[in-house]
Amino acid sequence: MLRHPTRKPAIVALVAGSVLLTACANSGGSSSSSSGASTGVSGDTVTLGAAVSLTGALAREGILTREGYDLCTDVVNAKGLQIGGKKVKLAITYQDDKSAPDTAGQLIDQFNDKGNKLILGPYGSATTEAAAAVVERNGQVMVDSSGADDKIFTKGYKRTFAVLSPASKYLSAIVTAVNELATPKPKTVAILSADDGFSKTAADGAKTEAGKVGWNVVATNYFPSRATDVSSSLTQIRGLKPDLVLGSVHLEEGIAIIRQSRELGVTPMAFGETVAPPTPDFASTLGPQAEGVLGSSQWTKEGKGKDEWFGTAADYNASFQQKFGREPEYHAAEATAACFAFVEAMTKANSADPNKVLDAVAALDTDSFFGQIKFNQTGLNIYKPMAVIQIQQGQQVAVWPKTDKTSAMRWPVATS
Amino acid sequence: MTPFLQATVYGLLQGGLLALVAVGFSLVWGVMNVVNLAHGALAITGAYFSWQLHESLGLDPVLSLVVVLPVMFMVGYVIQRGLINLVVNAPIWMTLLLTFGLEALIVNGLLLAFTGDFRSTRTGYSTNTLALGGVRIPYARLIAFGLSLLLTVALVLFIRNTKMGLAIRATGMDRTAARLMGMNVRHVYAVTFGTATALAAAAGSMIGLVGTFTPVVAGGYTLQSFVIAVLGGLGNMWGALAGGLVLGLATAWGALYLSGTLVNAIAFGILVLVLIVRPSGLLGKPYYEARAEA
Amino acid sequence: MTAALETRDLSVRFGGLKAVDGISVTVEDGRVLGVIGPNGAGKSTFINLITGQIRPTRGKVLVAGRDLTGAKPWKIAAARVARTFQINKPFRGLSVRDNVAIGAMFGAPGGGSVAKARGVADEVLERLGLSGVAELGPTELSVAHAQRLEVAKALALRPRVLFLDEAMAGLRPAEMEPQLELIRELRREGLAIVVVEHVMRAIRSVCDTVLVMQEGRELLTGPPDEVLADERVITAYLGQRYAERQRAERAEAGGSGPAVADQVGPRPEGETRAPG
Amino acid sequence: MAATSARPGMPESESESAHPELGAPTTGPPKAAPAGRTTASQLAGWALVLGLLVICLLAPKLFIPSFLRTLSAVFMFATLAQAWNIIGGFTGYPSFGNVVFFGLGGYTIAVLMARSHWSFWPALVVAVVLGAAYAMLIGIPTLRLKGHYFAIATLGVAEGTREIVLNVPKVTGGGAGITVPAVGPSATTSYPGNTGFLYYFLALLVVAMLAVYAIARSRFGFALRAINQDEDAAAAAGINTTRMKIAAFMVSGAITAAAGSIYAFQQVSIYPDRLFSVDITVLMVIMAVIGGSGTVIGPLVGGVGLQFLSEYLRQNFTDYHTFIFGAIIIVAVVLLPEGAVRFASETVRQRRLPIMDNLRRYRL
Repeated sequence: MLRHPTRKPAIVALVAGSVLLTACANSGGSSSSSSGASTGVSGDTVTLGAAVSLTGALAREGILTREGYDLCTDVVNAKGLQIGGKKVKLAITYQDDKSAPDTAGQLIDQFNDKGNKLILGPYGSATTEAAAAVVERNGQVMVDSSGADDKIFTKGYKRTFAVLSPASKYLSAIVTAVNELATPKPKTVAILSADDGFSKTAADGAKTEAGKVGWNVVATNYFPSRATDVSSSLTQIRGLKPDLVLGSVHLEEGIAIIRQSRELGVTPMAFGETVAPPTPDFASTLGPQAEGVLGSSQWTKEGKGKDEWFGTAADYNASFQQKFGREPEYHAAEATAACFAFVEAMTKANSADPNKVLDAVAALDTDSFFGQIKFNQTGLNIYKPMAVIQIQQGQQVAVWPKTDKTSAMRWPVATS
Repeated sequence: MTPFLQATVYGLLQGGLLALVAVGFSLVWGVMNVVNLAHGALAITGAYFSWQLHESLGLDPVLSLVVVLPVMFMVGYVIQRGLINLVVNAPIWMTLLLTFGLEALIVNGLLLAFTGDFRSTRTGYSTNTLALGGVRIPYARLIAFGLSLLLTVALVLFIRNTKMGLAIRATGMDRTAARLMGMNVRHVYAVTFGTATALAAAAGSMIGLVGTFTPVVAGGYTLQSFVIAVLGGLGNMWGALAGGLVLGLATAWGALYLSGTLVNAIAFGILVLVLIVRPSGLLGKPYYEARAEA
Repeated sequence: MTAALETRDLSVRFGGLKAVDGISVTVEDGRVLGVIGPNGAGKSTFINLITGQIRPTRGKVLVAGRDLTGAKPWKIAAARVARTFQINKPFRGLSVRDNVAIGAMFGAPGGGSVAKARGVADEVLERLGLSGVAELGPTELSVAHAQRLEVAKALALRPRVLFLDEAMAGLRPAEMEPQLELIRELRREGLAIVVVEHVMRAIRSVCDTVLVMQEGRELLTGPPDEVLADERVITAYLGQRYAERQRAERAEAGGSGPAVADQVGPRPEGETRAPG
Repeated sequence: MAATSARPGMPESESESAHPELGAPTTGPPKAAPAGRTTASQLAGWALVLGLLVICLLAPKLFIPSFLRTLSAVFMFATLAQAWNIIGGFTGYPSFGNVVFFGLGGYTIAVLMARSHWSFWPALVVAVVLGAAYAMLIGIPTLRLKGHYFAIATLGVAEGTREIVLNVPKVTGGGAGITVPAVGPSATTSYPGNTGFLYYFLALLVVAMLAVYAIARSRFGFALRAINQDEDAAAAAGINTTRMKIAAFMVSGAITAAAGSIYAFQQVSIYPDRLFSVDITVLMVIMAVIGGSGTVIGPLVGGVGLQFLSEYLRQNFTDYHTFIFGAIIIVAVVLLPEGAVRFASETVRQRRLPIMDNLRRYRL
């Protein structure tokens, strides 16, 4: 165990040097092969860059997002994409951002160097925010599929567009839906929220909305993001006997709220949660306990609207099932929709040149399986409503907004 | 009063389960001076094992331990004998790094094998609770708690009353002496690690019974094991149980009366405080070696 | 004149155990105090109390009249009190020269630059005959050299009080003589020296006074020959049964020579050699 | 004991203990050489390092933007590894919470720039001072602990500090993060861009390298190595061990805080989960140890090598990279327990690969 400074400095420096040089040389070399930066079309392939979380805390949702992107390339290539009068292949190159924002930013730079000017958003608000800043600087274009925190859209970015509704709408949609559909109407509501940015924004949105419709918010309670034990928060609200319990959560906290409520005897008229109920794991994990839970979703298979690539929401549902053997959840749908926005814009612009695509995306006003898509100045999809689903007989069914396809909301749903 | 009682009961039940996660961690640390960063990952491996048996054979998670315990014991035995024994004499950060690498390997292996989907072992009694006045006690958690106690007692008996238990204690106190007395230290270490792994896997099965899991939660259980092991005193099995209960209570009460977002801060606050004020843990004798200065 | 080292009623308890109990000694400049006693008598703890590794629970430590009770080890070192350790504690990553230089760098009053300290180290190594191994690592040394290195490290502090904790352990008789000569030389130079030893030949040949410890307490203090012949010392050292046997043997032989033979006494490694 | 020296590399022979690091260090060097002697070969080595620095300074001309960013990350991690090396490698106190200074530095500049409208440079100075001050604050109690206890205590401090940052959203933005005003009218310091940050990180790496180089041959460095080898003997040799350990922790904390500050500015938006991530600490330790902890050049080798490796794996093995990285760590720990630098110098010295020696060294 030598505790000396450089005992064999020449050797040591040589090692350090060769490592550094090899690395420099390798990376320098590989970069020279990148091409097609100006048109975005290399040969007869258009390549979109996607930094998604395949490892780390967001791995679960990141993989779902990738499935949505994969379905998009499958469908588009099967039908054939025409740009500039010739048939081109749509490809997506994936990189793992490890659920870390700085890595996401770094990956966007790497895409830029390889000529990938068109970027599909990562999963999650923090990574999307980091990516958006880099996209703006590099003159790339990004369609965001899942970064919902409203903060992203207050920075004046001109090159990031989101097909989805912002975080503030996630939970307030349930308030609106319940107020519209329920009899008797709830008078009191307790809001439980994780303490990350996205969840807090969603909780604030619901609080505001609840005030508007005249409900009494009896408690707003926070717990650590990704907690699997929320019993203390539930113990606190149990005595308040709220008519409605709303959770601004991810999947694990969402499951914990329902499960531990049953254990602890918290029995409101109903539970409503963001993000968690539309995920298949939710119903499969909770079984009968999941019955009647309301959830907000970016997309349901009962949604209106259709497009020439994916057809209606029901058609999308079918093609997803065919590829993956199960029903899609909204994470996949919004990912496909982001990809769709690029495809539509490239077709309209008849080019894959980033600036032309940027203009075309900004000017987009089209119907789709995801609903109508048109972006405002800040990059948000102005038409996009949230949908509300309910777990009924183990299946998620759309209950709001009202269309001819939606089912009736069961109310109240409190058991035991 | 009811919220307090409810939080207390729940905290104790949760604490008992955490104690079962931590007891093996504490054992390995106390006997071999190895801080096993892969401990949580081994617990979650047990959770998947038990879950898979339930899914494919319909085996109850408690019954499945008959299979899970011996298999995971062997897994642990092999890991120690084939890998950790190679660096057990190295400066401590080497074993930390080795087990960190092991954790990355297991967690990502599980991700590749089982995806990141959330799992839960759902049984007929998952949803039932026992109501005592205003206080409700979920059966599943009660079972997990009971199993925790049972296995901790079994471990204590094993260590106190068997020849192998004596060997484990002896090597933990003085390896050279143990070797001179003819003990096969490599084997003893491997048995220790195997036992710890089996206990972690049992805890994992119970985690699946009372809640949800996915590979990436492994690190969180390792961190909690740190807190409990330090709280209880290293290698002290009753201490681990006490440490788990204290941690469960402290976080339950803290979340009830302070803020739900403070639970982790409370846990780590306790950890640092105990280390500085009483590094021997709550039940341990003063641990002189813990300090650089008297 | 104040003594180089004085302890008054020095005591420490670990829980219920009185490891050192009320030891008072005085060591003048140019004098050597031997400390003997069976294993566990508290000899090393006694040194640790003086040199700051352990804080006493009672009593006083005075170095040249200055009260240094419970001071940190480096404060004691700065007061020019140096020690060796029973179990050698070389700095394994450093060369022999740098091992010694550390003491000159930090221990000597005012300290010194790295280069200056190396100069001091070279002088000390030269004096102890270790110049030839200055560039080696401490683990490459023979036992004799390793023991000398410990002494060299202590001497680099330019001490006025020197503690040697079993500096003869593991040495062959031939290797012991230079070490003993060194102690005599240092004593002539005026150092106050405290020697903890199991090797009775060493004790007899260099000590002016011997303190016998048993279970933390002072059993006896006096000139070496007197102390080593004392019945209580023999009993304490060798146990009741052996003492009786030896008494019988002595009666048989009619001799009255020194009772505690050279090199008897329990060895720290447990390789106790049977006397006779 | 026979009158021969203990053979190097055979630590378990005599003084085996169940808790090796609590007792004597477990192994010795085959041959200890004088430290701090400037020789021609050393000068040549450093000239080579300097030459590489020049090449990397020219990197903006040579390489493409994303490589600048990758290189920034490489420099940052090498710096962090070097900062860890001071407390972990030289002093022998394996901090598993060094990321706390990184997070503290990042949050200091973010809060000062966003809430108090400071510009970057004065905020950086405050961050560095706070990093050192916090190291002192937590060092006073925790540096009394040894080995694992110190590692766990610092880990607890880091996790606890993150929780505090999460729980004061009015100041730090809590889990929602905080955004440094880097562009637009509210920007207090113009955003330096990829090239700018490359220089910032490179400058910091140079500072860290020089600091460690200077420490390694100063009295301070000798004191730290002595403490690492045997704290009792160090104290008996007159070294104020408490003060030296705290000083080492402060230097480590200050450098790490500076890295965190630049990182936060580069990232613009920062979140507690990332800035206090235990993964960053682990990377520091891995890089320092696999490069060679306690050497000047090791953390640089480890930082550069591993960061490029992890980058390469991520780009080429999208689904399996963490899995492979974990396996590589395991193999590296087993085969290169003394680090790449010592492995290389031993290979040259013995003219053979000392793999078996390494395998035997720490085996039970």
